Amino acid sequence: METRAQIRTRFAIRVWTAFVLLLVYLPILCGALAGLTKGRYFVFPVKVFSGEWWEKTLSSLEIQTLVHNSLLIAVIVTLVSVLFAFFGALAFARYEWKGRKLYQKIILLPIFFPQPVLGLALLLWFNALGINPSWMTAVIAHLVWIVPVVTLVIAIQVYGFDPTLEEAARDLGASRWFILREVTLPILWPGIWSGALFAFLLSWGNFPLSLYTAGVDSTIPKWLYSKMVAGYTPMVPALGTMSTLSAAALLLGGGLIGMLLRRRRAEA
Amino acid sequence: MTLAVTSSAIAAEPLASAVPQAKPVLQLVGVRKVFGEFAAVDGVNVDFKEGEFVSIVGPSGSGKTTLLRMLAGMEGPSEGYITLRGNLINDVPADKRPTCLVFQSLALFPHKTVGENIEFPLKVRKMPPAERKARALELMRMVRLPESYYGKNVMRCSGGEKQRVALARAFAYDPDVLFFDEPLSALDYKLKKALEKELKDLHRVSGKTFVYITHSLEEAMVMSDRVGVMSRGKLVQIGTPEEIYTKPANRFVAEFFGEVNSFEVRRGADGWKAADGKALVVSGLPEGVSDAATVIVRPETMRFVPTGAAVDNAIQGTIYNEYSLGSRMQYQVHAGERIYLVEAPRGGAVSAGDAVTIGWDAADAIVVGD
Amino acid sequence: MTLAVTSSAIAAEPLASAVPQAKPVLQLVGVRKVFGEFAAVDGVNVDFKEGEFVSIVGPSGSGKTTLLRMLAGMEGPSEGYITLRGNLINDVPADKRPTCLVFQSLALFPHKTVGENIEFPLKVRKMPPAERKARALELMRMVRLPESYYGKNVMRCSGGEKQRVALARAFAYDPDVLFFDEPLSALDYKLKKALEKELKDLHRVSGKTFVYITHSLEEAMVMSDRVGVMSRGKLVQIGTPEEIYTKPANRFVAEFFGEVNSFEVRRGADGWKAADGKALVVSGLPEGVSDAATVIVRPETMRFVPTGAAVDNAIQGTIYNEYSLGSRMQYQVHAGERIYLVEAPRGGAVSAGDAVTIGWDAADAIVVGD
Amino acid sequence: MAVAIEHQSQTVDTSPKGIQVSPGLRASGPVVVLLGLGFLAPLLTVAAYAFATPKSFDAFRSFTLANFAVIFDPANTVWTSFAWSIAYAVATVVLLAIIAYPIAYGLHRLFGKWAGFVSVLFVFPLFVSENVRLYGWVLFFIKNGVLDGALKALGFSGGPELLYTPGAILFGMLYVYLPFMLFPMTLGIAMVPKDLIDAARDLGAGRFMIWREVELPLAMPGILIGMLLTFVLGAGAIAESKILGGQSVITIAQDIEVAFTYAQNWPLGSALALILVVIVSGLALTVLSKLDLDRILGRR
Amino acid sequence: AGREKELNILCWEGYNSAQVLDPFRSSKGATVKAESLTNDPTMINRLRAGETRIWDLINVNNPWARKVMAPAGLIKPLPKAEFEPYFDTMLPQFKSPYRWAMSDDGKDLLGMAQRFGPYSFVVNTDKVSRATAEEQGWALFADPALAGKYGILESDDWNVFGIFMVAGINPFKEHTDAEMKLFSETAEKVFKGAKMVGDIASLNQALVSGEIDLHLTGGTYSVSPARADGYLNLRAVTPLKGPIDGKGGISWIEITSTVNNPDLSPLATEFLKYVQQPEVAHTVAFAEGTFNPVSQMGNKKCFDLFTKDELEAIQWDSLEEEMARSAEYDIVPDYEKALDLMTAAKRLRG
Ligand SMILES: Nc1ncnc2c1ncn2[C@@H]1O[C@H](COP(=O)(O)OP(=O)(O)OP(=O)(O)O)[C@@H](O)[C@H]1O
Ligand SMILES: Nc1ncnc2c1ncn2[C@@H]1O[C@H](COP(=O)(O)OP(=O)(O)OP(=O)(O)O)[C@@H](O)[C@H]1O
Ligand SMILES: NCCCCNCCCN
Ligand SMILES: [Mg+2]
Ligand SMILES: [Mg+2]
Repeated sequence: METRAQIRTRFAIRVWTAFVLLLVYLPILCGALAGLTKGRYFVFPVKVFSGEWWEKTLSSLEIQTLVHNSLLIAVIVTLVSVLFAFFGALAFARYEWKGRKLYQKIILLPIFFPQPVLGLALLLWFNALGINPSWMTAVIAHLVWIVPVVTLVIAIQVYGFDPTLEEAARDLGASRWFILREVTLPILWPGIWSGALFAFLLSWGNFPLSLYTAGVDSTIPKWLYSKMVAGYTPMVPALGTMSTLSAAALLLGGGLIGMLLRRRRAEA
Repeated sequence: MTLAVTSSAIAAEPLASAVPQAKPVLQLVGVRKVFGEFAAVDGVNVDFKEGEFVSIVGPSGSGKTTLLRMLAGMEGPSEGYITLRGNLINDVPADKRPTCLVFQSLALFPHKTVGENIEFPLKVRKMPPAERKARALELMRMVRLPESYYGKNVMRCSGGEKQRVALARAFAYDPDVLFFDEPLSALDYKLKKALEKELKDLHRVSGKTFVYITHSLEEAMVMSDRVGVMSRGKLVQIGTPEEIYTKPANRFVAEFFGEVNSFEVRRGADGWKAADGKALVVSGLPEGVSDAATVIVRPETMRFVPTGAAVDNAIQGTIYNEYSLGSRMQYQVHAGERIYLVEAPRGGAVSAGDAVTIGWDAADAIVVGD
Repeated sequence: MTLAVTSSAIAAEPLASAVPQAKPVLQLVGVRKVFGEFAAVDGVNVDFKEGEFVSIVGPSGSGKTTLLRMLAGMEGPSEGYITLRGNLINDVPADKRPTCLVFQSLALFPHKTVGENIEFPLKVRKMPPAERKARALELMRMVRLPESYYGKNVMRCSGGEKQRVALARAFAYDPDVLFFDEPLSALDYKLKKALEKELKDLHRVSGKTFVYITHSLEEAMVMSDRVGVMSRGKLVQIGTPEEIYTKPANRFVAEFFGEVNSFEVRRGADGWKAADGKALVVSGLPEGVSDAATVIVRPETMRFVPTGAAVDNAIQGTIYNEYSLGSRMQYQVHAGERIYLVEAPRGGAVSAGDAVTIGWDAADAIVVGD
Repeated sequence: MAVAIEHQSQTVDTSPKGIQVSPGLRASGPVVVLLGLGFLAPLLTVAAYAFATPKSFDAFRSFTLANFAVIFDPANTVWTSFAWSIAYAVATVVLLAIIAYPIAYGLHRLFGKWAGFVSVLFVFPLFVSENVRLYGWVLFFIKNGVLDGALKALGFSGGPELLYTPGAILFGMLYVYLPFMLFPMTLGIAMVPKDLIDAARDLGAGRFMIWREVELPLAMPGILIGMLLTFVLGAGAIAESKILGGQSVITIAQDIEVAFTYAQNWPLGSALALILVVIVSGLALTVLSKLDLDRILGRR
Repeated sequence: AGREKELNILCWEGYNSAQVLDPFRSSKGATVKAESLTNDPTMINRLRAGETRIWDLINVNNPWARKVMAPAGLIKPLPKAEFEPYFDTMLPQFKSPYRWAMSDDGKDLLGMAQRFGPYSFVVNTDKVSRATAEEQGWALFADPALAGKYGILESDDWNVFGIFMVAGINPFKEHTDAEMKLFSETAEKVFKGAKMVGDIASLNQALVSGEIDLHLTGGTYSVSPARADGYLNLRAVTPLKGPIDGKGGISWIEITSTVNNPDLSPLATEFLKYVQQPEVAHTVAFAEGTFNPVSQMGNKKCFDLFTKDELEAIQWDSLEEEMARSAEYDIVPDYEKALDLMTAAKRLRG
């Protein structure tokens, strides 16, 4: 059922989405250009192009270490926070229990907190407890801030979850774990996926918490920040372009493989 | 056997008062379920015997679904005791009970296909996929779903198709006790008949206990060993279909099984008298009924009395209206201030506007206490 | 009037070809709805006349809901034309049609109370809150919901309560044409009766057009001006209840209205003969029926023939089984290789094991073409 | 018989005995423990610093209200930083809701099989640090940058002067926080059953009515959580002002940063941070309690 | 124990580069981690929060070691005998005992000096000639004609000095209320007139693009990358005269100290010696990012490693005179008060 008004709305929404997407990519494109110019400073139209900064970035051992640290932290944070937040979201939006109202409030507090202050305060505690700051302490710091965010994101979908489905599964003899795997997880999957994405991105891009809690294990955002403030080179935007491209390759590649697998399974 | 049902919650010594002869599989003692202020189920005492087929009927909102949810372990009773083969199971969760409920809301898994929904309980118990599929297809045949639906998205099925998937899923689980909450309500007459038969066969062959909510009185009558009638959270009567039909515990039960003709009566020196003073002939004096009572005559026992024929009770009137009920007709007969209902086969000699005599035999009158 | 239904989609000049005598409110010409490969509605042609009450019946999955969804504007037809008072409305969205559908799935707003659900269409047309509430309470009375439910969370209502809220919401909207998709399926007998009456009254008083899907044949028969029968996406017959019942277009329709006794017959030189060679007496020769046909005898026109009484067709057999249908009994009579069904009032003299003669009158036989 | 049953019921261990932990409490366990260990301690530390002697490092060893006195001194203009940050946060929330809603709606209802691809297009750039993305905008807007340079190359007199203004800061915030509105909102809108929209339309409701009465309330969890996240992030924003805004506005996050760094006045920074937490949580929780999700969704 | 093979350095940009660290790593077979931060106080925060147990070396600007870290016990003295001789090969002004390398009482050697530079402001000499800039000095930033054409580097400690200088007040002494009032008014005016406040990358880009013609706070450290890129029209300027005992500019000297780590790596002192080597010192001067003079240029072996372009990038031609015209960065006695006033002034921008 489509009226003319609906067709117009549909068109307007398409155009709007395309426009916003264009804006989303505009600075990325500017960065890509900057990363390919010869000089450090950017003038448009670009006079001389050069692959120098890409080469330097790719061959830099330091950046390899930074990528490694950032990935390690982000992957662990993603896994742990999705696990915690999944149950956290059930407690937030699914179950009715005594402490729920209070819980719904405390869980918000860490995200209300300015991150640099949280990072510094955590650093004070790690040291008071005799824990040497390292990527592991950064993981904990990230979790304190990211788990509540991911909990909220997953909770959105939990609000739409029909509890009678779990009841029915239970009634059919399924164990808690089986229900989780076969009913709850697949139905909440979009929320979990979004939550995981949030977790990864928030950790991967985090500067203020890592600044204080990663100890000697520096991360990409810390490096980028110091480069921006003192010692800027076009390696900064070059690294940005590479990140976008790798993410695109990974996500699209993953999506493609997923699609092929699904198709094959459907055929089988 | 009609169980005398007391509707007050039993406070002390709850279990001693109801010692059943044959060991019941499920026993409810003083079971109440309260939502906020409101008691959805209000002091139910009943035994379900092993292998029995019990139907539960009652008006919308009378607590049938709530009762079944408690039996299945979806909800704990606010008060009272539920025992399974003698063990208290108030707090035993659904997956630890050998029972299964076909939900009124169906509760199908929206992300699974028809086949996957049906196979769910089989997957739970780790049946190999090939075997699972074979069983699912078998069950689909049983509920008359075409084989091609095996891979169909369950949310794309029609209302009746969904209902059959829910049924098949419960059969796949195959527990000792099955609860059905209006399982055939969305099916057409023929399919309903066919599945009623399947259900009945399954019940007979398996020896399982079935508790079955329905709004179809025919279903309740045809299929059950006993029928329970609920009203406002209370189980007001439970007994064989015959008992419920012919010896309703009260006016509510009598009327619930269809529109009836009823007369407030008082026993005077010269026998039962209607409110308007007319003497009535009723068979025997039922026990436990006070001097004030109600006499019920069902439309199908009320009949047109050919002129001059003998009948225990007769009323003169005019046919005011007639309806087709399919194979039968219903007539509204105007007499005095009142309208009486008479049901008769199609093709009778009477029609609207005719002056007729209607009446009933003493043996067909039902006397109830309120 | 039984409409001859052609099931092929009409390609060219679609609207000119079917000029109705009485202006129909809704007209469907060659309407098809395809999901993937599958045609859920497959070439339906039908007119609904202004002020008519049409019931649609048909097996589960035959396309009833899909048909109604297209009429209400929830779904566009894949092929064919839908006109409203002569205007093509294929692409007119639901809110621009003077129609309203009571969903099979109810589609109640879960975040609103019972009252707010019912008031929704009133809010749409900006009725002041006080008036809205008064109207909602009135409608709640009509569907027999207690006033206290006004503020109740609609998701906390029982199945039947929800169904009534959905009904009241549609009444609140009060459009010219109302579509009902099994609106009373979750209600008990008494309530169903009461609401059928309300619906019927509303229909009569308002002069609106009702299209009503039901699985209750009784409902279809009692309430409708015409009954349409769907099968596999096609509307196989539409006519008055009487026509459908007494002159089914084919065996499918005949059987759909209940279990029947049927005989494959051929017309020989000496009249109709059953497959087993036995001569049969049937009344008249129906038109449009080839020499091979099927004779249908409904269980309620099949009867026990007292010894020596005259009957057009008689069969000897033994009562094999008997069921109670409430006020009536159904008997399975074994004769030769077959089982015949006989329906008779309760309290007849026969019972299982008895040898009986059953038979039917020529006038009661129905001859259909396949 | 009563005795018998009670006796038997003890022999069945299907009935869970002992302390009954509600599923909600159990599910909240990991998060509560994490926050108990990882957040309570820092919270206490910051609180202790907030009440410590100004410019000292004597947390837990001194107690004074001096830091708050300084902040609430009428001569102190730090309130303007609070005001700016809250105003930016509010503007970000409102504008992003308007910007993201059509996209979220499109992702769920219009884009069909392209929806996955379109939403992933919004994701790729997020792998780049927000500083770098913001700097990309500097390269776009700056004199002889992409916009100005391109316009000049096309013969125009050059681009508009947008950089280093309060408006540029808001623009940057909209840019950086868009995903935090878009994704929760998309999840929320996906929760609205199509049936209900059909039903509302069928009952005569127009687009706006359907939106207000059905889609909006049912998508509320997603929308509210998107708003909450963008509000909190907006209130703590700093990079947008530093990179795109040329610090044409000082946000409260920057004041806190200065207190901890250049001023080496941790007690003041802690007090500011605590006040920010109180303001943000006060505002957010007030709004949230007005729009109680549980109530909106008919859970209670 | 067991830290023979690891070294952790907290430093300004440059020491964390591969060019500097890799040769040390391979020669010692050690794991060296270096983190570069972009302001002194944040590094001090890390140590204060307890990271003294992590870091072995900390590299900050001159007064912090002597006046803050040593009194707070965050760093520990170097073995004087081993390290004092290095000062003798440095540029003349670093001759031992070098004030900023010593404790207040002059007893302990607190760190080693390496990079340094003048740090007043930067101009685009195409727009404001070097001569005008040196002549007019800080007054440029009070010139209404230049309002909206200058930027300010985001470096609040340093900006406090700058504002004092614009106001014609010596920053490194106690100030009267009147001076503070003048400071405050000047700050308001200077910040109000600034087109932007930003980091080095932004300001250099803005200078190159033409968004601004000059910026307050900055020197060889900040402008050298742009000069190295060929923008020789951009230049750090030290005014000819000014309020600090006649001196017109301010300079900085980085001091690298050993952290008061209970388990200090033996490689800490090794590294300090390593960077004194001429080749390494040159590498430090021209590590990626920013380019700076180093004290080791006093040693000819080191100096000869600098190419002409490199010397041009760090404005070697005028370095000596500019340093001579600069007072050394020091602690401002009423710094907190001035910072508060300046922060308040910044808020008036919005
Ligand atoms: N969205 C869909 N996608 C695929 N198939 C569909 C879809 N909707 C309906 N169908 C199929 O179309 C057929 C007709 O469905 P419809 O809901 O109209 O049946 P119905 O006559 O209302 O049945 P019931 O009495 O069971 O409600 C069914 O076989 C159903 O499985
Ligand atoms: N969660 C709940 N909160 C409040 N009231 C409830 C809840 N669940 C059920 N009720 C009320 O309890 C009563 C019994 O509900 P129940 O669902 O058991 O009725 P039912 O007999 O199954 O009715 P139906 O035949 O309509 O399905 C109803 O009045 C209903 O409104
Ligand atoms: N943010 C830079 C301000 C201070 C200048 N010092 C440069 C130092 C390099 N050690
Ligand atoms: Mg129910
Ligand atoms: Mg249907």
